[in-house]
Amino acid sequence: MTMTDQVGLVIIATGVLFDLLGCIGMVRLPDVYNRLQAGTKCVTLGVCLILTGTAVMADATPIRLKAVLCALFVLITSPTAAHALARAARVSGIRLWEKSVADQFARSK
Amino acid sequence: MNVPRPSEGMSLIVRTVCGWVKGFILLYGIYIILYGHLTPGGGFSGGVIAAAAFVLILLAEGARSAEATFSRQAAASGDCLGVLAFLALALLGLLLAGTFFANFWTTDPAARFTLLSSGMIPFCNMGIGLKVCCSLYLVAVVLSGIRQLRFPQDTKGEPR
Amino acid sequence: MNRLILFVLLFLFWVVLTWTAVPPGPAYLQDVGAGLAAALLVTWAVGEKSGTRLAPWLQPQRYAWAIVYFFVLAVYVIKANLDVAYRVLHPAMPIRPGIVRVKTRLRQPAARAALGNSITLCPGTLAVDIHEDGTMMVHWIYVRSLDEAEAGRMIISRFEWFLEKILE
Amino acid sequence: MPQTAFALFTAVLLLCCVLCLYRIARGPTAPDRTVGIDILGTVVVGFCALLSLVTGKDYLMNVALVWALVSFIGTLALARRLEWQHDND
Repeated sequence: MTMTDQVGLVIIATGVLFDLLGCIGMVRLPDVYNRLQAGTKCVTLGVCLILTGTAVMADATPIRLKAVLCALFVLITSPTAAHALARAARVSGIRLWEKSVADQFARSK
Repeated sequence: MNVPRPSEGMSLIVRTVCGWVKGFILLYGIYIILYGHLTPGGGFSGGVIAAAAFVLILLAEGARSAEATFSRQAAASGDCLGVLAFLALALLGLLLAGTFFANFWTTDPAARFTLLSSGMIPFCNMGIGLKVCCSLYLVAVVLSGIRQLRFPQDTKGEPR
Repeated sequence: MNRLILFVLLFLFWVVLTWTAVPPGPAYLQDVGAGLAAALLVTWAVGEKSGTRLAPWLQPQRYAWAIVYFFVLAVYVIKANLDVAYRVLHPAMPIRPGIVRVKTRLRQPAARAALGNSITLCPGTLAVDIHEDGTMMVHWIYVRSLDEAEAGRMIISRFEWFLEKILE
Repeated sequence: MPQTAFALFTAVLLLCCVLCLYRIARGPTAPDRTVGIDILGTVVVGFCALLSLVTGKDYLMNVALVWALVSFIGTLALARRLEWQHDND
């Protein structure tokens, strides 16, 4: 087991750990917006770390390049999907958690 | 309340990100179609991905922008053209090599694992890909409930 | 101009996709030719005629700032994850959520989209909506200020400064 | 040693999938379920990457890319449907 393999394993382990944290947050937190926060942040970073670890550990160049491309794609699209979902939820009238302190939402146009 | 129409898009962030990624998705679909004989994939899956690019435009930028990018007329023509190209290749096989779907353009066996190493298969894949892309886009258009948006030749007033 | 930029980027993407494990031989010319044709087709199909100017793409300092921004963002993302981990694993769940309103001074759609995605990834905030005049609705997991200017200072100022240099 | 580590990673990712499925099955409102679907799609991308690393096949990275893409478009479609459903009622 070489040095790069060890580094890659550590990166992948961190990513998997963050994935798990995000999923726990998605189950524990009280309303859609909080769940979206925990889920999106942790799972995006987790998957990007898994893909980076794959790029570090893989022995074939195509796998590395595609892993980097995939990480970039997830990094761009995952927050966008979260934003679209949050907006759709708020527009369709899902209330915030009852202990929320503010709701200054106003619809555009 | 201001009712959004299907012809409008989603919020600014989604529209901008869609503008960034749509070309790459379409190119990725074409890559899957062209390399169908070397890697898993091929006409159908590549066509689905290419259609996904147009469906993304339909969702994020709205029906009007989708119509300007890829009109339903063009999609219908492409649909037919894909099938006809596929059939024409099959009939050419019948004419030139004696069997329906015969691979009449044989290439050098030494040049394996390159783009032009399998005769007519990539061209068949292109036909299937065009067909699948256009059909799935039309399916998405019909399902998205923008039937109110009329074809140019039968519209009387401003399209909804 | 817009189409030229798109074409170059698409062709680079194609080269990355068709990268082979072995050094490319003469058959690689087929791949390059197919890539040129496909990139042309895609540029024709989805490229927009107007919009982007070429000049900003040729200023190297923007790329330098983009790289710096990437690392700054990485630090914030890791902080955000530790923050979420703390809030999720704490038995009492110290959250105080709410949707607050902030105002950005960025004008370009690309800069606004990048700002929205950045604040979705940074600690405790999630972009919910953005209006024409630059008003953003942000869901904040632990609201510390309801004032528009102060919340703006806490949430978006740190990114605005970079994005103005990169994308405006 | 790497084999054990990969088995462990797979187990943890499966646990993540189960948590997402719990949210999809339980979630009181439609957006809750959609959040579950979105996160599940992103987790599966990581799964594909691990699989590609273990087997050394580069086409599994294609699967990961396509999965990320389709999950994104699916989430957008669901979000858009939620918006319309409210407005057309």
